Amino acid sequence: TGGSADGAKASSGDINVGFLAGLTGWLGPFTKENINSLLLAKEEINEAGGILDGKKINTIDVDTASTVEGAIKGYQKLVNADKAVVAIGPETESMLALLKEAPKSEVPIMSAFAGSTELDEVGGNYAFRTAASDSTIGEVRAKVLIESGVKEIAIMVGNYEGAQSDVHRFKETYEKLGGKILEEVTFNPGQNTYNGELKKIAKANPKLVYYSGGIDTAPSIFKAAKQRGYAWEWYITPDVAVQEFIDVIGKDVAEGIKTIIAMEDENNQAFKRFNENYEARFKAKPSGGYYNANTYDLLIASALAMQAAGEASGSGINEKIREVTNPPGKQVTTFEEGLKELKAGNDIDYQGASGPIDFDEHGNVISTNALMEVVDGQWKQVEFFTADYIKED
Amino acid sequence: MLQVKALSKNFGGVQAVKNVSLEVNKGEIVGLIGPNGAGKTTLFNMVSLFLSSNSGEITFLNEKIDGSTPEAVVKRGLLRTFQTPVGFPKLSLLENLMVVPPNEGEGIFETFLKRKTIVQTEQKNYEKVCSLLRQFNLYDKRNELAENLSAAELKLLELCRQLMADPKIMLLDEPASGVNPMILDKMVDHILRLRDEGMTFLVIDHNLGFIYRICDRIYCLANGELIASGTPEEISNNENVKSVYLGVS
Amino acid sequence: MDYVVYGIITGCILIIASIGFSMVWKTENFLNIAHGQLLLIGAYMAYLFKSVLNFPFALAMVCSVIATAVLGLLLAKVFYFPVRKSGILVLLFTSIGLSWIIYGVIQAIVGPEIRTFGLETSKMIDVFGRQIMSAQELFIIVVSLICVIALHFVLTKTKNGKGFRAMAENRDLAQIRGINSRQLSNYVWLISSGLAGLAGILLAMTGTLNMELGWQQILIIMSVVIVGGMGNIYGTMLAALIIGLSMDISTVVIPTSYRTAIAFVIVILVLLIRPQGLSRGGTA
Amino acid sequence: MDILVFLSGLIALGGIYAMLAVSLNVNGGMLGLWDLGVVGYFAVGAYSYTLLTHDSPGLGMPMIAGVIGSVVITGLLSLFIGYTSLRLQSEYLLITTFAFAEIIRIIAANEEWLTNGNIGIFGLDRPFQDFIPGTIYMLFFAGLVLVVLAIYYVFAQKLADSPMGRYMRAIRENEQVTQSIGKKIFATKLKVFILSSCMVGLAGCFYVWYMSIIAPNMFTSAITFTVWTALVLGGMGNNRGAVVGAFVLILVQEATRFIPVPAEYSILLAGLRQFISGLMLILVLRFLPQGLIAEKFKSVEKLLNFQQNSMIIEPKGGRRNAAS
Amino acid sequence: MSYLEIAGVISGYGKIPILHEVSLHVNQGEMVAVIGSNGAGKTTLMHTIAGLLPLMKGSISFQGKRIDTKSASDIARMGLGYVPQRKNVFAELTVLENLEMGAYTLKNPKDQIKEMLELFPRLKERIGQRAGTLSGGERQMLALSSALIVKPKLLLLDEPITGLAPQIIKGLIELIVEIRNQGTTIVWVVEENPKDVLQHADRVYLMDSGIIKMERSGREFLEEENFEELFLGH
Ligand SMILES: Nc1ncnc2c1ncn2[C@@H]1O[C@H](COP(=O)(O)OP(=O)(O)OP(=O)(O)O)[C@@H](O)[C@H]1O
Ligand SMILES: Nc1ncnc2c1ncn2[C@@H]1O[C@H](COP(=O)(O)OP(=O)(O)OP(=O)(O)O)[C@@H](O)[C@H]1O
Ligand SMILES: [Mg+2]
Ligand SMILES: [Mg+2]
Repeated sequence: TGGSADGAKASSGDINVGFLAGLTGWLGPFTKENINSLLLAKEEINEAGGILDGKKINTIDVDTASTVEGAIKGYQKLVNADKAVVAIGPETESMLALLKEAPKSEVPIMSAFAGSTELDEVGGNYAFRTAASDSTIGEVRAKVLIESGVKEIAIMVGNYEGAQSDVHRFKETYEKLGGKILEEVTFNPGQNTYNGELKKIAKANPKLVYYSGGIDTAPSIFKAAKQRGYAWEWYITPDVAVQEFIDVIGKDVAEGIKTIIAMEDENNQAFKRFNENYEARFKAKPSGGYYNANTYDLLIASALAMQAAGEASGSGINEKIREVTNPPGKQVTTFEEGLKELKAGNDIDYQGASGPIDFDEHGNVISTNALMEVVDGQWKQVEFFTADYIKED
Repeated sequence: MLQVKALSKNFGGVQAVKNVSLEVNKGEIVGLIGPNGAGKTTLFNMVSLFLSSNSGEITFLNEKIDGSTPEAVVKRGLLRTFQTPVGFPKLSLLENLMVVPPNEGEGIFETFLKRKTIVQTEQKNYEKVCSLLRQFNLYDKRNELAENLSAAELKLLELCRQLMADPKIMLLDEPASGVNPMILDKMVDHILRLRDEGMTFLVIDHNLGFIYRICDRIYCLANGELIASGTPEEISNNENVKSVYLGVS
Repeated sequence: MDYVVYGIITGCILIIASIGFSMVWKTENFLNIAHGQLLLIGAYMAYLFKSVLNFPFALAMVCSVIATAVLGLLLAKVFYFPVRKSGILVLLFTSIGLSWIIYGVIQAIVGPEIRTFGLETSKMIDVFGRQIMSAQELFIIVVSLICVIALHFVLTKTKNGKGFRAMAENRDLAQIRGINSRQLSNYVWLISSGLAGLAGILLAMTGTLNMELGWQQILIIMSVVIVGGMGNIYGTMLAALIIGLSMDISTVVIPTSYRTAIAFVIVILVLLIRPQGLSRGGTA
Repeated sequence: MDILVFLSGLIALGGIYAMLAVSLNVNGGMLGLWDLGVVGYFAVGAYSYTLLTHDSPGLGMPMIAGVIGSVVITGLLSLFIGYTSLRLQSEYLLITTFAFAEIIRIIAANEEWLTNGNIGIFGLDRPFQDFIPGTIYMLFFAGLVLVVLAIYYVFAQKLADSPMGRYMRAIRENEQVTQSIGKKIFATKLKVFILSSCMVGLAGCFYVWYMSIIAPNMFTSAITFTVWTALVLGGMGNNRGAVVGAFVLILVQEATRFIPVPAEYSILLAGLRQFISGLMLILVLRFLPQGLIAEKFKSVEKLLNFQQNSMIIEPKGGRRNAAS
Repeated sequence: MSYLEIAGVISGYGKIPILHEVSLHVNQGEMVAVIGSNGAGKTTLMHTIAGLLPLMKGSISFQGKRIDTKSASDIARMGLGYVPQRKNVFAELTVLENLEMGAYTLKNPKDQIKEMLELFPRLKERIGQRAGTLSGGERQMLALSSALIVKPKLLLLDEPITGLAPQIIKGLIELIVEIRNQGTTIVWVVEENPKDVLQHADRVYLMDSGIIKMERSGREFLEEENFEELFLGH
C-alpha cells in the first residue's frame, strides 16, 4: 500500500510531521502556544536521538487561516507535497471534513483541542484526539454544579460550533440531574456592545451564569456586567481558562471566576515536568486552556508509535498508537524512556503530560479534570477529579 | 398622429409647462422653439413618459399613452433624443447602434437556440448601421468606443441610435447645437428624406436657420405657455415671438 | 427604555466609525474597505502609546488619532492617488489589497494575542435617576456628538466644506474653479483616517484589541454608510442610529443570535423604501 | 504522482473558484451588477444539494436529483432576491445583495432543525467515489471540475459574443438610454441574475464534494470577496480573465505556503501571506488597471465574419465593404 | 513673448495623441477664435491649456511663466477662467452654490454674485435649484457666469453659446466683446453663429485633425472667398 512507499521515501531523511492549524484567524490565539509545545516535543525526541535509528523529526506548520477550506488545502499539501506522516492540530470542523480523507491518504489527523461531541463516535481510524470530549467535561461540570448546590443557572453561549458544542451535553446532564436553565442567550462574537444580551440574563435573575465564548468577546461582556452591577457567579468554558483571559478582562473583574477543565493533576510528574520544560524553553508558562500538554503528547505518542511499528509512516502510527499509549505495558512518561523500552522489545503504556492518554475505539481519551478558579489574578487548581468521577454513581 | 392636450407640469411651485396643447400630423416636421427654460425639454420628457405630467392628456396614434411606460411608448414608435447625449461609452459605435433594433437573439436561451435567425438579423442590421454611419461621417470611427468621441460626434451618434429604432415619430432635442455646418447640411438632408419616406418629427432647436429650413410648422413656447404657432414665415413675422425669443422689438 | 439607551450607544460608536468612511465615499467615490483596518491601526497605536510607552490614556488617544490620520493620508498618497484615473472599481479593489497588507503587517508585528488597554472598569452614572449608562459609555456619546457638530460646522459654514462637495462631484471642474483639490482631499483623508483611529480606540475600550476588529466592523460600517446615502452626513448618522437601535431593541423579541441579521433586514427594508438611501442627494 | 494529486487538489479548488468567477462575470462583469451576494447563492446551492441527498437531516435523494434540485432552488431564491433588489443601483445593490447573503448564512447557522446549525453535516459522499481509488480520486475530481468549467466558459463566451452580450453591456453602460430605445431592462437583469445565481449554485455542489462537509462558517463573505478579487485581478467583463484570475489567486496564495521557515516564524509568515496577496492585487491594478487580461472588444465585423463565411469583406485600407 | 504661448504641444487622452504639435499664441487683450470641424481637437486644446490634460511634448506659458507643469487649480488662481463644453456645472449643487464655487478664490464674493445674477435674471429666479435640473440654456448661463465671476485675465470659452436662445446670444456676444474691451484676453471656440462672432475676433485659428491649419485675422477670414469651405475644414 501507499503507506510503505511513503515510509521508504521518508527513510532517506527526516520525518515530516505537520502542524495543521489556524495560525491566523480566530484560532490564532490558541495556536501560537501550540507551536511551542510541538517544538518542545520535537526537540525532546530529536535530542533523545530520534526514532528508527536516528531519524529526526521535522515539523511543518501549515496555516489553515482558521477555515475548513484552508485545512483541506493544507492537509493535501502535507500529504502530497511534504510527505508528512501525521497532521496534528485541526479543530473540530476540519477534523470532520478530513475524516474520510485521512484513511485514504493514510495520514492520521490528530487534534489536541477538537472537543466537539460530534467527534465522539466517528474517529478511531486515522483520527485521534487528546482533547477531552465536551460530553465528558460537560457531564463533570453538571455534576460539580449540582453537588455544590447550584440548581438554577443561566447560559451565555457564542453563536459558533465550538461554544455550542461545549454547552450541549452539559445542559442535558444538568437538567437530568435536576438543575434548571433559567435563560439561555446566544450571542454573536464581534459586536460593539452586549448590553441587550446581558439585560436579558439579568431579567432571569440567576445566581450563576455559564459563559461559553471566546476571549475576544469576554471583556465586553464581563466588564459590562460588572459595570452594571450584575453580581453573578461565573463559570466559563475551558477554552478561555488562560492567563490572557484574566489580563484582558482585568484582575478585579476576573477574581472568583471558575471553570472545569480537562487537565492533569497539578502534582502529576509528567505534567509538572512539561510545564517546567516549557517555561524554561520559552520563558513563559503554558496556558491550561490552550491544550499545550495535549498537543505535546500527540507528537510524543506518534513518535513512539512509529518506533513501535518500525516504519515512519501514517499507517504505522495508526496501527500502533493504541499499543504504545494504552495498558497493558510498562508505564513511561517521557519519550526517552519509551524509546528505551521499545528498543528493548517491551510493550509500553505512555502516560502523557495531559493525562494517562488511553485512546478508546473512537480515538478519544478519557480525561481527568480539574476545577480552576481565579485567585489573586492567577488560575489556581482548587479541586481535581479523576477520570472515574462521572462513573462513580 | 401625436396630440398633446392641456399638458401641465409643476416643479415644486414652478410652473414649467402650463396648459400646452399641440398637434403633430403624420409626415410633418414640427419645430418647437422658445427662450431658455421655456419648458421645451420638460414637454419632451412628458411626452416620452420620462416624466409624469400633472394634468393633461397625451394621445399617440389615436391612443392615450399617459399611463404607459417609456419602453412601451418606444415600442409603439415614439423616440426621443437627449439634449446632453451620453450613449454607451464603453461600446464601439457599431455596437452602440447594433444594439438598438429589437433582436430576437436578446435572450439567454435564444442565443443558443436561434443561431440562424440571429445571424441574419445581425447581417441586416449591420448594413443599415454602416450606411447611417457613412452619412454622418462616422464610418471611419465605427470601431472606436463612444467615449472617445467629441461632443458633436456624440450628438450625431445619438441621432443615429434613435434612427436605428425605426421610429414613427422622433422628438429631437437640439440636434443642431454644436454641430458643424457641413454635417448639419447632411443632417437636414437626412431628416428631409426620412420625412419623405413618411417619418414624423418634432424638433427643438435654437438654430433658427436650421428650424426654418426643415419645419412645416412651428410652435413657440415661453415661460411654459404656448405663445405662437404657424408656418416658419408666420412665426418669423410674429411680433410676440420677435420680442420674447428673437430679442428684437 | 434601557434598550433604547443601549441602541444609542451602539449607534454612536457606529457614527464615528462610519462618518470618515462616508466622507471618502462622497469625495473619492469609492468604498474604502481599508477603513476597517485603519480602525485596527488606531487601536494598536493607542496601545503602543499607552501600554508600551506608558503615556496617560488621554494623551495616548490623541497621539494615536493624529498618528492614524497621518498614516491614513500617507497610505492614500502611496496607494490610492496614483490609480485614481483608473476608476472606482480599481480603487475599491486597491483598498481591499491594502486591507490585506495592513492586516498582514499588523499580524506580523503584534501576533494573534488578544489585548486590552487595561483600563479601570468605569462607574455607572445617573441618567434621569436611573443607572443605565457607564461613564465610559457617556464618554462615547459625548465624543461622537462633538465629532458630528464639528463636522457639520466645517461642511456647511466653511468654503472648504462646499469645496468638498464640488470636488466630490466633478474633480476637473473643481480644479478649473481654483479649488485646490489636492489640498482638500488631503484634509478628507486626514479627517477620515483620524476618525477611523478614534473609532478603533473606542471599540477597543469597550472590548478588546484583536486582529479581526477591522474585518468585523467594515461590513456594518459599509451598511450604515450606504443606507445613509450619498447625500449628507446626517443620513449616515441617522442610519447609524436606526441600525444601532433596531439591533438592540430587537433583542427583546427575537433571539439574540439573530441580532446581526436584524441589522441586515433593516438595510434591505430601508433601501427598498428609499433606493438612494436616507439622504438622497440633498444638501448638507 | 503524489505531487500530481496535490496539484489536482489545488486545480479542483481553483476550478471551483473559476466557475464562480465566470458566473459572476456574467452578471457582475457583463451586466455591471454590483452583486455582493455570491456566497449566498453558493451556500443555498450547497445546502440544497446536501439536504436533498443526505439522509438525515435531508431527503436522501439520488445525487443527480440533488444537483438539479439545488440549481432549481437557487434559481427560485435568486428570483426573490433579484426581484426585490435589482431596481437598486451600484452601491445600494451591492449592500442589499450582501445583506441577503449574510442573512442566508445566519439562518443556516441558527436553524438547527434544518441545517444542523453551526456544526453542519459531514462525511458527505462524492460522485463516483466507489469506483475510483481514494488516492487518485482528486485527479478524477479535478478533471470533472475542469470539464464543467470548460462548459461554463464556452457558455459564457457564446453569450458574450452574441447580441445578448452586447445588450447586456449596453445595460451596464447606461440603463436610461437602453430604456429609451425600448428595451425591458428589468426583466433582462432579472433573467441574467438568476442565470448567474444558478451557475453559482451548481458550483456550490462541487464545493460540497470538494469539502465533504458543509457548515455555515464555510460561507462567509470572504468567498464573495475572493471571487470578486479574482475577477478584477483577471479582468472584468472577460471570461478568460475570470478563469485566469481565479487560478492565479489560488495558486499565489498556496505558493506562499511553500516558503520554508522555522516554526517560531510561522505566524510571521502567515501574516506575510496576506501581505503578499494584497501587494499582488495592488501591483496588478496599478500597472494593469484592466486586470491581467483586459476586456477585449471584438468588433462586430469580426464576429459576423467569423460566423458567416466572409459575406462582409473589409478590403485593405478601403472604406466600402463588399456587401453594401 | 506673447501673453499665452503654446509651442509644439502634443497631448491627448491616455496614450493616443489628439493634438499634433500645435503652436499658437495669444497677445494680451486679444480675442482669438478657434474653429474647426467636429472632432478637430478644439476641446482637447482648451483642456490642455487649462491644465486638465498632461502634455506629451511641447510647452505652454502664460504671462511669461510655464504653466504646463502646474495643476489646474494653480493655473486658475493665476487668472485663467474656463467654460468647458461639457459637464460645466456641478449638477448636485444649487445655482447659488455653483456661483460660490466659481468665486472660490475670492474673499467675499457677495457683490460679484449679485452682479452675475443681474446679468442673468433667469438664474436669479432659479437660485436654489439643483443645477442638474436646469434647462440646457440655463445651465450654459450658469457655466458662463461661474467663470466670469472672478473677472479672469484670460478666458477660455468652448462653444459658450451652444443651446442659448437667439435673443440671449446677441447680448452675450456683446457682453463678451465688452469684457474683452475691458482688458480680458479671450480664446473662443466657435461653432454657431460664426459670422457674428468672427467679426469681433482679432485673429482666427483653423484647426483640423489636431493641427492648426491656418491663421488669419478675423475680418480677413470672413472675407476669404471660400469661407464656407474653410470653415468646414475641407
Ligand atoms: N426637476 C426640476 N426641478 C425644478 N425645476 C425644473 C426641473 N426640471 C426643469 N425645471 C425648470 O423648468 C423650466 C423648464 O425647463 P426645460 O428644460 O423644459 O427648458 P427648455 O425649454 O428645454 O430650455 P432650454 O432651451 O434652455 O433647454 C426651467 O426653468 C427649469 O429650470
Ligand atoms: N475622453 C476622450 N478620450 C479619448 N478620445 C477622445 C476623448 N474626447 C475626445 N476624444 C477624441 O479626440 C478628438 C478631438 O475631440 P475634441 O472634443 O477635442 O473635438 P472638438 O474639436 O472639440 O469637437 P466638437 O466640435 O465636436 O466639440 C475626437 O476625435 C475624439 O474622438
Ligand atoms: Mg431644453
Ligand atoms: Mg468640442
